[in-house]
Amino acid sequence: MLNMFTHARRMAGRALVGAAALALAGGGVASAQETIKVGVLHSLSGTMAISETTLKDTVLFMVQEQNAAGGVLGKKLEAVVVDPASNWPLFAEKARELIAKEKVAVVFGCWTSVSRKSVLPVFKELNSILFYPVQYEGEESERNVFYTGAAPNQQAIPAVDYLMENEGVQRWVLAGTDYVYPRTTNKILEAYLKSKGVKSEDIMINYTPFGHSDWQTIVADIKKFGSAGKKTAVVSTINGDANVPFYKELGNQGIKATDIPVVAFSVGEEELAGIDTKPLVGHLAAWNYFQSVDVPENAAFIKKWQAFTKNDKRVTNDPMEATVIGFNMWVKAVEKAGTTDADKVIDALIGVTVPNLSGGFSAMMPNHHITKPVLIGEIKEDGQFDIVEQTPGLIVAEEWSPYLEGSKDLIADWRKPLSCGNFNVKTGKCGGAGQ
Amino acid sequence: MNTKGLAMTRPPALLGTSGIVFLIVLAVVAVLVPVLNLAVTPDSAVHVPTYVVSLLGKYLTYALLALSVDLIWGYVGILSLGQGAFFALGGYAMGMYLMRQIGTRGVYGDPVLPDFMVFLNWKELPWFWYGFDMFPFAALMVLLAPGLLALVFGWFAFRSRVTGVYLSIITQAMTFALLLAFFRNDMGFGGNNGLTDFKDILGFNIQADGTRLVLFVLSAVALGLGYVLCRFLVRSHFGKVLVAIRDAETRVRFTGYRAENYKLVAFVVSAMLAGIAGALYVPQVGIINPSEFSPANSIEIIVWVAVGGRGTLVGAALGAVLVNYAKTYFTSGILAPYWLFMLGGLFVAVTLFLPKGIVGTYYDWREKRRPHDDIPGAPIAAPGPAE
Amino acid sequence: MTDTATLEPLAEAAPAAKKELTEALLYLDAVTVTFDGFRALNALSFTVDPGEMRAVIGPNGAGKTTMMDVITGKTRPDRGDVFFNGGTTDLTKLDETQIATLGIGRKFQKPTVFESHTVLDNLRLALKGQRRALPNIFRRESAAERERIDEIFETIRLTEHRDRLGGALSHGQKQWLEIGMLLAQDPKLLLVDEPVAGMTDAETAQTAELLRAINANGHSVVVVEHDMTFVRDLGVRVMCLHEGSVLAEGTLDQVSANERVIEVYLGR
Amino acid sequence: MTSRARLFRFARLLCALALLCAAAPFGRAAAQDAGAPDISAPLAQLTTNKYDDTEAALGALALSGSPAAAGIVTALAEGKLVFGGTPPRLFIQGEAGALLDPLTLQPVAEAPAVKPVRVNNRVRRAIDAANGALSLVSPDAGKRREAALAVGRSRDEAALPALEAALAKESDPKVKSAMNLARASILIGKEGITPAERIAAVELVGAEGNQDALAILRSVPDSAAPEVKQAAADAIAGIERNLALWGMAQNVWYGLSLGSVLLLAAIGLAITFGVMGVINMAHGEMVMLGAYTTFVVQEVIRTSYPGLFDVSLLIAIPLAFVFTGLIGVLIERTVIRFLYGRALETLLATWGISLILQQAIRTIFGPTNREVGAPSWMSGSFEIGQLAITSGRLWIIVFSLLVFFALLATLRLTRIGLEMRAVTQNRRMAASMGIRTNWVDAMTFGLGSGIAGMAGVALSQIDNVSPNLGQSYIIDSFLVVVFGGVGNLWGTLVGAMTLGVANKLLEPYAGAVLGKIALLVIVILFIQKRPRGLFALKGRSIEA
Repeated sequence: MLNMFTHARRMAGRALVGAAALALAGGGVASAQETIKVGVLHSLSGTMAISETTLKDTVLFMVQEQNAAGGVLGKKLEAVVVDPASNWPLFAEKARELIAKEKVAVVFGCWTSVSRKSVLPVFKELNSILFYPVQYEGEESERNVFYTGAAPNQQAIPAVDYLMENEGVQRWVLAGTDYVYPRTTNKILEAYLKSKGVKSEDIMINYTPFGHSDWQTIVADIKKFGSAGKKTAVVSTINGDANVPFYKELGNQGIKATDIPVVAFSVGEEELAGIDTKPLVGHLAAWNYFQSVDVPENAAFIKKWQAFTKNDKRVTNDPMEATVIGFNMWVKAVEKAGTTDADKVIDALIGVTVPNLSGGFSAMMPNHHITKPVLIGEIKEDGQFDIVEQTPGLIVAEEWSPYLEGSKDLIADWRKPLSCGNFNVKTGKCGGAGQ
Repeated sequence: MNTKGLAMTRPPALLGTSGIVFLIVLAVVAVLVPVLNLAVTPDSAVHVPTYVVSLLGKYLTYALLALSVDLIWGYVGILSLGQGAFFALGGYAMGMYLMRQIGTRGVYGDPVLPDFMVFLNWKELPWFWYGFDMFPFAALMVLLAPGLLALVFGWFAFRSRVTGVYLSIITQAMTFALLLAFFRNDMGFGGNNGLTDFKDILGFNIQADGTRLVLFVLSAVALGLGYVLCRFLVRSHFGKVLVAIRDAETRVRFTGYRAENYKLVAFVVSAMLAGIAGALYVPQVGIINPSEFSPANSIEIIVWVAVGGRGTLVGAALGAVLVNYAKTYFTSGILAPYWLFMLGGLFVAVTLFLPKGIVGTYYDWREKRRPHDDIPGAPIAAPGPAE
Repeated sequence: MTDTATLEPLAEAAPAAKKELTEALLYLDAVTVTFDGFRALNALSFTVDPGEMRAVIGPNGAGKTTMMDVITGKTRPDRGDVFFNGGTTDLTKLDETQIATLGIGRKFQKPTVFESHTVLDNLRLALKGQRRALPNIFRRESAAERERIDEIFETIRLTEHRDRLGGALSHGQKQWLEIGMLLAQDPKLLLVDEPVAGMTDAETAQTAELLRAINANGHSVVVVEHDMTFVRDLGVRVMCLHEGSVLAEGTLDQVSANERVIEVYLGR
Repeated sequence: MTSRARLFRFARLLCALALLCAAAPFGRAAAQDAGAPDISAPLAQLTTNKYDDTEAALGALALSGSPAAAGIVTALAEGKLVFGGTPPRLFIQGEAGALLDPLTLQPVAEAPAVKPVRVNNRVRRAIDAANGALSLVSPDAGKRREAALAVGRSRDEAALPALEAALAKESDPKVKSAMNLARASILIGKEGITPAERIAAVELVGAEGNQDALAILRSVPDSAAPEVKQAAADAIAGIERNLALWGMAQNVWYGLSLGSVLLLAAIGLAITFGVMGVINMAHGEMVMLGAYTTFVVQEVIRTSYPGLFDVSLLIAIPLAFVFTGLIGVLIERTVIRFLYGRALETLLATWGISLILQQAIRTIFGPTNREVGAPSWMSGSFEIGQLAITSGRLWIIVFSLLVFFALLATLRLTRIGLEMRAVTQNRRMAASMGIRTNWVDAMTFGLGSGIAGMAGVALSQIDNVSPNLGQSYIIDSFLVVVFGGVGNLWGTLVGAMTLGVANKLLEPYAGAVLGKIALLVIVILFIQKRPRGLFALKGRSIEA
C-alpha cells in the first residue's frame, strides 16, 4: 500500500511543479515550450512484439519527420511510448494511462482485434482518438476509432476474385487460426463464394489454434482436397507465428504455387523476412500496399525509413503504410480544426485525404474507414512481392459486411445528423447505443 | 502443576499485529481513495485521479487472487500452476452477466444474443448462457464454476495422491486445456476476443466514477474479508491439519486424517476466492478473454506470492500489489524496452536473496531481535524447506 | 465420504476360522510382497494378541518396514491375509487413514513430527477425536482434551517444550514426541519402528520404560529394533525376520540361541 | 479466363512444342539455318510485360517452330529473359550479366537498362507445360518419365497424339509404363472409345491405387457402358480400402514425427528437471538459443562461405551444444546452485531467467522472426507405397533418436555419467567418495542445456526462429517428462512418441484444437491413474 502513497505523492509533486511553472511564466507564454503528446500503444514484449514493434518505430519516425517539418500548430510533437506487453487487459490500463495521465491528443496502437476491443471502452469513456492500422474483420465502427487497415472487402474479396479469374480456381480451402478475424472473414468469403456458384463440397474450412506448429496432417489434407481434379487454392487467414511452420510444411510436402496457390492476408514483408522464401515463390498475398510498389513516393519513403532505422535492409509493410496514412490524416485534421480537441478533430477527420504510398490518395470516409487500392502480390525469391494485380480504383470499406446475416442492413455514418456507427436502414434506427 | 493453565497458553489471536496493520491500511485506502477522488478537486495536490482508482482496484483483485494461492501453496504445499483458471472462470461468470446486461444496446441491437454470436450467425443462446441475465445466478456461478472445477479436479488428483511437481504440471495442463477451449469460437464464449464492451452492472453505468469507486471499495472489502477468512481457516484445527499435510502428509494419514479431503476443501475454497477476485476484476478492467487462462499468467501469480512471502497471507497480498505496481511503472516511458530485464532480475534476486519473501524475511528479522518472545501475528507456520 | 472404517464381517468362505484368528488382535497369514522381482515379504505369518508387546529383529532388508507398510495399508500385499480385531476386519481392503482410525498407530523409523507446529499442536493434531475436514474448521478444544494432552506431556516428559516448534526438538525428543502422538491417538496397536535409534543409553532405558508403561495400559505394541540391550530391557517375546519371513520366535534368549539367527543376524 | 479456355491453350502449346521438337531436335546449330520462321511478333509481345501477352507469346513461339524458342522458354523460366530500351527489345541475360540477342545468342553492342520479363503462376504453369512436352522426347529417361506423369496429371486429350507418338518410340520399360498410364488416364474420360478399351484403361489406372488414380476413376463419364462403370466402382472401392490403411500408417508416421519434435524439446528437460529436479522454466529459452546459434552460423556462412551452406546445420549442432551448454553452466553457477533442495524456488528463478533471455534476444536480434534455411538434403519428400515421407521430418526423427541414445550412452558409459548418477542418487555419499559434486552439478545442468540447444538447431528447421520460440515448447516438454516419469530417460522417449502418435491419431477426428484438448485431458487422467508417470520407479516406499 505504501507505494500507492508514494505514487500519489509524486503525482502531487509533479502537479505542484507544474503549477509553479505556470505561475512563474505568467500564463500564456509557457505554450512555446508545450508539446503535443502522441501516444504509442504497441506491444514491445510478449508474443505480439514480433509484429507491433515495427509500428512503434513507424510512429516515432513520423513524429520525427513531422517535427523536422515544423511540428503541428506550431508545437512539437512528443511520442509517449508504453508497452502493453501483449497482455490485453494491460492494453486497457495503458490506454487509460496515456489518455488520463499523459494527456495525449491521439493514440496510435493495437494490432489484434482483442486489444482494440479491450481499449475501446476506455477511448469512449475518456473521449479520445485511436488510430488502428491493421486489417481486421470489420463489423465495427466507433466514433473514437479510425480504422486505417483493410476491412474484409478491401483485401479478402478482391483476392478471391483474382484467383477465380486468373487462376481458374474452383475449389477452396479456407484455413485460419481460430479467432475472430479468420472466422468472420471466412464466413464472409463462404457466403461470397456460394453467391458465385461454388458448391459446399468445394469449400473446406479449417481452424487451428494460435501458434500451431505441426501442420503435417492439415497440409496433407489440403493436398488430398486439391487432388480432386479441380483447380484448388488456399485462402489463408493463419495468424503470425503459425505461418512459418505452415509454409515450411507446404515446401516440405512439395506443394508448389503452380499446383495449389496459397493467398494470405496476414503475411507481409516483415513475416517473409523470417522465412526461406525459395520454396514459396508464387504464393500470394493481398494487401493495400507492398514495399515493391514502384512509385517515387514509396521509394522516397523507404529511403528515409531505412535511414531512420539505420538499417538498409529494413522492410516496410502494409500496417506501416496504414500507420503513416493515419498519422498524416490526423496531422491534417488537427491543422484543419486548429486544435487537438478530440471532438473537433474527430469531426475534422472525415473527408481528409492524404497521399498513400502506392501512388494514389486515401480518404477518410464517414464510416471512419479509409479508401484503399487492393494489390495482389506473388512472393518472390528475395522475400518481396511481385505485384500481379491492382484494383483500378480505390475501394471503400464495407465495415458491415453485406454477406453476414446480422450486419447486412447496417451502415455507419459519423457525420451529423446521423452520427451513428450502426444505423439499421431497415428499421431506420441507430442500432446500438450510438452517441 | 496447573495443567489446565498450561494447555491454554497463548490463545492465538485471530489477526496478529501484521494482520491488524494490513486491515487498517486496507480500510484507510478504501476510505481515503474515494474521498480524495471525489471530494478533492482534480487540480489539488492530493487528488487521486480515476485512472489511479481503477489501477488500485485491479491490484486489490490481484491481491485477493494471490491470497487464494497462498492459502493452498503456503499452507498446504499445493503449488497450483492453474490458479489463473479459477480466476478466469469467476471472471467469465461475471462477464456473461455483464454481456447479458447490454441487451439491445449491442451494435446489432439483438435483445438476447451478445454481439459476437450475432456476427458468427448464431441463432439462439446456448443453454449455458441461460440465467446469466440474473445477478444472483451469476454471483452464484462466480463461486460455483471455479468451485466445481476445483472439486472435480481436486477429487481426482488428491484421491490418487498426485503431489509435488506432478500436481503442478497437471494443473498447468488443466489451465492450458481451458485456454485452448475458450479460444475456440465454437465454445460460445467469444473466442479470442472474449467478453467486452460492458455497459452497466446492477443498473449502474460501469464507466461512471461512482461505480468505479464502489467496485474499488468492494474489492478492498473482499480482500479484507478474504484475508480474515484465510486467517480463520489456517488458525483452526483444520488449518493446522493443512500445515501438517504440507510438512508430513504420510504422518497425517497415519494419524487418521483423510488428507485428500482436507486438501480438497482448501483447494475449493481457494478456487472460490480466486473466482471472486476474477469477478471483481472484470468490471474494473472491462474485458475478460482466454489469455487469463494462459499458463504464464498462473506462474506470475506464484511469483507475486513468492516475492511477498509464502505462507504469510499478508505477504501474498503485498507481493501482488508490489509486482504489479512495478509492472505498471516499468512498462511506461524510457524503461519500457527493458522492463522484462527488471522483472526477470527481480524474480532471480528475490529467490536468491529473499527466499522467504519480503514479509517472511521481516518476520525472521523480528524473531531474531526478540528471540524468546512469543510472536503474535507471526505466520501460523512459516513453510519449511520447499519440497 | 466417511472417515470411520467400514467394518466388514468376515465372509463365511474365509479360511477355516482358526482359534488364533478370532482371538488375535492382528493376524497375518502367508503375506507376500514383491517389488520388481525382489521378494520383500515371503509368506509371512504371525499373530499379535490383545495386550501383547512384541519385539521384531532382523537384518536390513528382512522386511520389517515392509511388514509395517502392509499392516498400515501403505503397501498392498500380492498375496495373503491381514486381519485385525479378531478377524473382523480385513486390513488389505482399507487405506492408511481407515486403518489409523481403526486403532493402529505407527511410529516411523525416521522420527516424523510436524516440524512447523509447536509440540502442543503436534499432540492436539494427534489426539483422538474428530477427524473430518469440515467440522474441524469450527472445532474448539474441550477441557477433557486439554487434560489428556497434559497427561501425555507428563508421560513423554516434554512439558516444558510444549511451545517449541516440533522441528526445533532434539532427535530423541522427536522420538518421544512421536510416541506421545501415538498415545494421543489411543490406538489398540502401536507399531514402533526403531524408537531408540540415535539415543543415549539413558534415553534408551527411559524409552523402554515408556513403552512398557504404554503396554501396561492395555495397548498392544510391536517394536522393531536393532538395539539388543533395548530389546532385552523390554523383556518381551521376540520375533526374528529374515528374507521376508519369520526365522525364529520366542524369548530373546531362545531366539538369540537359534543357529540360523546367529548366522544371518547376530553374527558369530 | 475460364479453365476450359486455358486447357485448350495448354493443349495447343503442348502439341506445338512436340512438333517443334520433332522437327528440330536438340541443337542450336539449327538456329542459324536459313529460312527460320519469323518470331518477331511474339518477341515484341514479350516486352509488353503483361501476363496475358506473355502467355500468348509462349503459345505463338511454340507454334512458330523456331529453333530459338526452346532457349527463350528456358531463359524465361530462369528469370533470365529481360527487356529494355526504346522501343523495347528482348534479350537473354548470359553469364556475368551480358545481354545476348535471343535469336543469335551473340552479345549485343549497346546494352540498355533492362528488366526481367515478369512471371506469375499462370506463366509458370505454361512454362512447365512447355518444358514437359519438350521432355517427352528428351534423351534423359528420367525427364521423359516425369513428362509422361505430367501429361497424365493434366489428362489433356489434345496431348494424346504427341504421347502416342512418343510411346511408339519408347524403349525404357519404366518410362513406357508411365506413358501407358498417362494414356489410360486420358482415355478414361475420352468420348468415343470402346468399352473394352475403357475397361483396360480403368484397370491400368486402378492398379496405381493412389489418390490421383481415385480422382481419375471418378471421372468415368455417365455415358459409359454399365460394365465400365462397374469396373470403375470396383477399382474405386479397392483403392479406398487400400488408402484407408495407408492413411492410418501415414498418421502414425506424422505422430512419430511430432513425437520426435516433442522428444527433442523434452530431452534436455529430462536432465535438468528429471534428473536434477530443477523446475527449469528457462529450458525453452535454451532451445531458442540453439535456434539462434543456427541463425548466426548460417548468416556467417551466407556472407563469407556460401559453399558451406549445406553443412551449416552440422556446424551449428556442436556450436549450439557448446554455447547453450556454457550458458547453462553459467546459470547453474550463478543461480541454481544456491537453490538445490528448493525445487519450487528454482521455478521462480528460472522463470525470471527466461524473461531475461527472451528480452535479451529481442534486444540483440530484434523481435521479428529470423530466417533459417534448409540445406538441400533436408528438402523434398519421397514415397514408400502411399506413405509420403518428407526428408526434413525423417532427419529430425533420426536426429532425435541419435541425441537420445548418445545421451543414454553418456549417462551409462562415461565417467561423468556415472558421477552424475551418483550425485543425484546420494549427494553426500558421492561427495565423500571424492566426486566434486559442484563440478558435476554444473556439468549436468550444462549437459541438459546443451542438449536443449541442439534441439533448437533441429527445431529451427520447422518452426519460427523468434524470441517466443521457447515458450511454445515449455508446456509440452514438461508434460512429456512428467507423463513419461520423472527421472527416467526411456519414459521420456516413450512418453514423447506416445503423445505424438496419440495427438496425430486424434487430430483427423477431433480437429487440431479439440485433439490437443482431448490429449491434455487424457494426460491429466493418466496421471491420476499413475501418479508417477509411465515409468515410475517402483520400490519400497520411502518413508514420510
